[in-house]
Amino acid sequence: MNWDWQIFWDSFPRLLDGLVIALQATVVGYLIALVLGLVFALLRRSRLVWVSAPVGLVVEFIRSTPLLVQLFFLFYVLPQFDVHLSTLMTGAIGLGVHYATYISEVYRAGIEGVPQGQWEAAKALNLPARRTWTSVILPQAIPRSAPALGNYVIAMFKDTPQLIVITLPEMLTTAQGIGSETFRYPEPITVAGILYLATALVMSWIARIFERRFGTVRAA
Amino acid sequence: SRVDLEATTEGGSLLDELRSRGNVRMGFANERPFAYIDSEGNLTGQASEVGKTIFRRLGVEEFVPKLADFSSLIPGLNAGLFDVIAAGMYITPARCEQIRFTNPDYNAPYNLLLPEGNPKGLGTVEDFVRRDDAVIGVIVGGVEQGIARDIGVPDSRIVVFPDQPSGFDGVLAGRADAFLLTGLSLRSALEARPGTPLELGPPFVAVVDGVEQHGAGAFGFRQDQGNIVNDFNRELADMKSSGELLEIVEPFGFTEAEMTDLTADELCSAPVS
Amino acid sequence: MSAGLWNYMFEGLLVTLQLTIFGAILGLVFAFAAGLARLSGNKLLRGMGFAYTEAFRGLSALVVLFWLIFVLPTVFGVQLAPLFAGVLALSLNIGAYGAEVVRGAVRAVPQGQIEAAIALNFTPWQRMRKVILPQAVVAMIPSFSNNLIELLKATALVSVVFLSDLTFGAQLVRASTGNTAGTFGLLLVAYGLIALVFTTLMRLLERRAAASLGRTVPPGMIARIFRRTEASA
Amino acid sequence: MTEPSAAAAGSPGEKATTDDGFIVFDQISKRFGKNVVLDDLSFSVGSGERVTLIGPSGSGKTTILRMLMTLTKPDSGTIRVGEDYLYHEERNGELVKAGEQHVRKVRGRITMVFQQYNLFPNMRVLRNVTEAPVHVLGRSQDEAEERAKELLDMVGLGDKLRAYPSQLSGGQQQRVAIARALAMDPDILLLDEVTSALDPELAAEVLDVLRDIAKSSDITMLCVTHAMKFARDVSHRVLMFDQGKIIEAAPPAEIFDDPKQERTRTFLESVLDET
Amino acid sequence: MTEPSAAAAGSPGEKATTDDGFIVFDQISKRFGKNVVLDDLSFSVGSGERVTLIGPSGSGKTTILRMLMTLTKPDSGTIRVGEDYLYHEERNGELVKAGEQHVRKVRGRITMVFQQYNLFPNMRVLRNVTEAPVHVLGRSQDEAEERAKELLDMVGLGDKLRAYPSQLSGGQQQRVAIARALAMDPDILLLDEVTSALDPELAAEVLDVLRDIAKSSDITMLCVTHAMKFARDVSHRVLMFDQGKIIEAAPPAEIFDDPKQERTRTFLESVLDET
Ligand SMILES: Nc1ncnc2c1ncn2[C@@H]1O[C@H](COP(=O)(O)OP(=O)(O)OP(=O)(O)O)[C@@H](O)[C@H]1O
Ligand SMILES: Nc1ncnc2c1ncn2[C@@H]1O[C@H](COP(=O)(O)OP(=O)(O)OP(=O)(O)O)[C@@H](O)[C@H]1O
Ligand SMILES: [Mg+2]
Ligand SMILES: [Mg+2]
Repeated sequence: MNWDWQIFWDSFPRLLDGLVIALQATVVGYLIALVLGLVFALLRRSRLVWVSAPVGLVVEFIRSTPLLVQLFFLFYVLPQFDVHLSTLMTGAIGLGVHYATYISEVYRAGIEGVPQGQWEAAKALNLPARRTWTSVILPQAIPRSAPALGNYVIAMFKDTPQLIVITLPEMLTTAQGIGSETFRYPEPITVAGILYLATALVMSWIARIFERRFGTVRAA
Repeated sequence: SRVDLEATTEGGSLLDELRSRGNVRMGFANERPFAYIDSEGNLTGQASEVGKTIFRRLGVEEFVPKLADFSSLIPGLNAGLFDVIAAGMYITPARCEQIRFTNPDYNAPYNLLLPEGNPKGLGTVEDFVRRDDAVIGVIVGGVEQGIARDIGVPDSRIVVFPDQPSGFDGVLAGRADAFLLTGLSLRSALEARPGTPLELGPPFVAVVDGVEQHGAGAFGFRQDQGNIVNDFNRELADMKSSGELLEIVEPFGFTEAEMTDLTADELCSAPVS
Repeated sequence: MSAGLWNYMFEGLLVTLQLTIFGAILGLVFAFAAGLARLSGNKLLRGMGFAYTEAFRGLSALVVLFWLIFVLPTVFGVQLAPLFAGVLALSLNIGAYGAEVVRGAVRAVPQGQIEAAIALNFTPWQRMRKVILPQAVVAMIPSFSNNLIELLKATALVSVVFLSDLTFGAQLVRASTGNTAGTFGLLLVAYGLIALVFTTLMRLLERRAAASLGRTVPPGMIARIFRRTEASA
Repeated sequence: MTEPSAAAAGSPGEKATTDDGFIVFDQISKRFGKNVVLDDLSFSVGSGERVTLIGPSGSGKTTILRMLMTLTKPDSGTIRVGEDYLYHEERNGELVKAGEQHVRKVRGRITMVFQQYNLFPNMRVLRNVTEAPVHVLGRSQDEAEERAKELLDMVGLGDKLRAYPSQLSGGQQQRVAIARALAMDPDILLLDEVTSALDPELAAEVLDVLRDIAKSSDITMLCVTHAMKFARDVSHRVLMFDQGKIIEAAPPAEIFDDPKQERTRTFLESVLDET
Repeated sequence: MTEPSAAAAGSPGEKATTDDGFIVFDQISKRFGKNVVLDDLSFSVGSGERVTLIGPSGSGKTTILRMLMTLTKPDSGTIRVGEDYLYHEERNGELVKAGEQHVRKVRGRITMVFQQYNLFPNMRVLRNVTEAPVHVLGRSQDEAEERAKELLDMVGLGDKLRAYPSQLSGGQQQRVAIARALAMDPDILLLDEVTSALDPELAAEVLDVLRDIAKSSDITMLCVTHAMKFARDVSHRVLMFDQGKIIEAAPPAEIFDDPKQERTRTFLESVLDET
């Protein structure tokens, strides 16, 4: 067993820079996912089949193909069609769109979790569709979705190592870089692993607090 | 399903193992013209073909290609995932501490891969130090990253691509303004993509702190396998003097100019940049 | 594309399928072991189950994979065969998610069922085996089906560390032909189709299992595309 | 409370017992899958009339109310409310499928109280009651609140305006639901087993409130209920359903004391027997 | 079915009305959080006696049955069944907390039928009934099946052996649950509002079955029910609960026709009033 503590400790500062980038990508990506996810969820419920079906197709397709490949695609192919995004934006958008497909399912479950009786009561009061959504359904659906939404921030953060393929210098890329300079891989990779795990644990702790605060639905 | 890494008699017995197994696992990074999968799906390239010839001379007839990221070649070799690095890897003192190189079979200058017309007018690595809007692309785990850094390009303007094709796509996509690699690699890869709006800058020898950075490539084995390295060097020397080496590598764009008499020992002991 | 290149894609496909299938089997073992451990009365077992799920849900499979491939050999002198390392990294990861599914499904079995089993004087083990698990397993299948797709997608990670899976095969083709858009487009479609096959198979399984409890089955991937619920009127 | 129903019904709605065809079901059929629930059903209800629907489980009572509330569509037949058809509009003298606009207009005259209350859990009691008047009828916030307070007072919940539904008992929730429905000033009020989710003591509270409303207004009411005493007390007419047909229709005194049909007799026996 | 209960109770269990202390609750207390549900409650039931527990919602009736079934533990006090304590064993003359082994032995004499049936959805009807006899009592498969068929015939479900619970109506499911409980040959049968999830007609079916069983065996029965007619018909004694106390205990004829307590009177009024 050989292990170089010097390199282990020296790796931290550079990897912390990588952590910052990973967090930036996560935050921006998550905001995209929250909004786009709701858009997906609502469009998929459209009564117009020519809206709901294509959106459904796209969502299912994105959901069932690897993020890694989608990132490649965004990073190398989009610019060929004259769409130019910074590397960080590409990463955030890749994560955001991918996770929007999951999050749309979370919203869907939240919306479907609103009892049928609530729709019927809204109808019995003749509330218009818009009002039904904004004052009856969504205010109940979103708290219902809150716990699962929290889980997806963590899941998304955990997927940032995949940004290695689009040259975004997050932690694993940095660790590999340190590795190819020093030819010592175990130490920086272990540090990266520790930082990922620690951050994810902190995130899930925060998510649990949020869940307790906002995730409770008043029973009717 | 474990592989025992603690193999060892003095100088190693790899060749005997390979002979009895009948094949050799060659690690490469899919980089033209050194070692790559051609459009027929076969492993070929300068390093591959030289390696195959020498192994045949040593009595090993079968070749198992093992593809990896360039940066994963050394750890992969040391992790026992393959037997030899046959990827035209440059000899550098730092690498010599990790693996044992054979003598080099070529020595090549660098070029920049640029978008057609070279809109930013870039020529050498130094230009990237001066122009703070210029981003240079390198390959992950290659020596070029270190060179660019040591010459003074800040990290924020060095983009690290996972492999050579990504470097090409990266320049095309505007992810980098140039891609630094040996002219050999770049020329050969460009040939494979006729019609792409990319061009090569003039060749140059990078100088770091007054030391010339040679692009002299060789085969790499694990540190404890001195015996097979000696056998390899013997055959290589033979092929150099007979001219067979040049014959093998000419189809890949190599010329007399890239032939070299440098030795691994010389390159390994060069002052660290 | 030449036959030789197709061959790389094809072999990559086989590796991807192997990773998915073996990863799923091993992942299932981890999932049940950890999920049931977390429900156990034994504090130590519960703690181990908890530590495992928290750790591996918190770590990207890619990090685990790097560790198995680069750290294990240099530090401990043990090199796992790459395919096995891939399967192990993926299944440790998916197993942690599966453990939550197992735990959730077991706990979701209505309390009344357990009480009925007590009223009939079954032993704790009989309760688990005859009443709880048969119902819980049915509830697990839809989530497992999602996990299987997650796993399939995660197999693409291994291309970053030596394993010549489908994505890796595509990278070769891309390098050799220079056709980046075409290759990645093809790749996305290929994953989409494999996922479709997997979800369809899982759906059949789900249908059979749910039928035995007289439940209705949610729609499959294709049906989901066209799904629209009554309520949205 | 054993006064005969005829007398009870007498007070405000004397005219109501004459059926002027205010609500008309004409040849309505409905099936769910292979299960034929209603088969060619026709009946009508007069303006201001209070009708109770009774009958065994699954006989289609709820389905009738849900159709009026446009929660369930009939397969064929027409439903008319006042001058307008519910699922159809007249265009160039022909009946065609009604547009959303038309349905909303007709639905505006009707509202329903559900067995499970279906209060909006995210709104306080007061807002539950004002939400629709403000956003559907276009009342001002103040006006709506004033009326809501009046109604909540009437059902005995004047002190619960700021509570959330989850903080109320079942009986209180059901009374809020009734106030919410009445706040819409409906012409027609539908009640579907509004007490059967409540325990006997809470149910009595709610029935009392309904009895008061029935007697002090001339709203048209259709109720499904198992509370035979209530049916007897407030309704002008009782319709006995079996297998999607009306097998007997008569004033409560007649139907409870001297049913014509054997099926009605056995049904009433089993229900009255229960406790 | 209006014969007075005294006569009805007469047939097999004449001796039963004498309380020989077969089941004994001694100073049982139970609280959930701050809510004191049972406070120092003592009562006993004789062997073969059929006792009905009535009382308002939340008065602790279900809790009593659940304690006997070992689904809810008392905070203090003892419960004895025959010679044995339920939650305690005697060791060296002292009462100590019982081990799983002991609890299972005593529990073996008792079984319970639930309001929500709780059939095992993964087993067909026949297996629902045979599973426990085979795996708990160690009967042979054949023996267990024969007895199960007998019992299922008795409850009128001889033709549903191969059905899954989800394919049965509520009343049918409840009858399977009764057969399943009887297949364990319990000394004590606990019934918790076994008909209140059913509609009136289905409830009548189930009550008929129970009435037959009550009259043709000398099983000890504790029932919680709102079906007063059933209570009157089959029980030897009725216990009226309020706020975790027994406020009145008497044969049904007495309690229904001439309750001593005001609270009993108002409770019975509200319940009998309901339909
Ligand atoms: N959405 C639905 N899908 C399928 N069948 C339905 C649906 N709604 C009602 N039914 C069926 O229609 C029949 C009539 O139902 P309905 O609810 O009108 O009966 P009901 O007279 O109100 O009975 P209950 O007294 O039990 O409420 C029943 O057989 C029921 O199973
Ligand atoms: N698991 C529990 N946790 C907290 N409180 C409970 C629990 N079980 C019962 N209670 C409370 O204990 C009290 C008595 O409940 P119990 O179910 O015995 O009443 P009951 O007489 O059966 O009423 P009902 O007629 O409504 O069934 C109630 O106030 C109830 O809220
Ligand atoms: Mg109904
Ligand atoms: Mg109870």
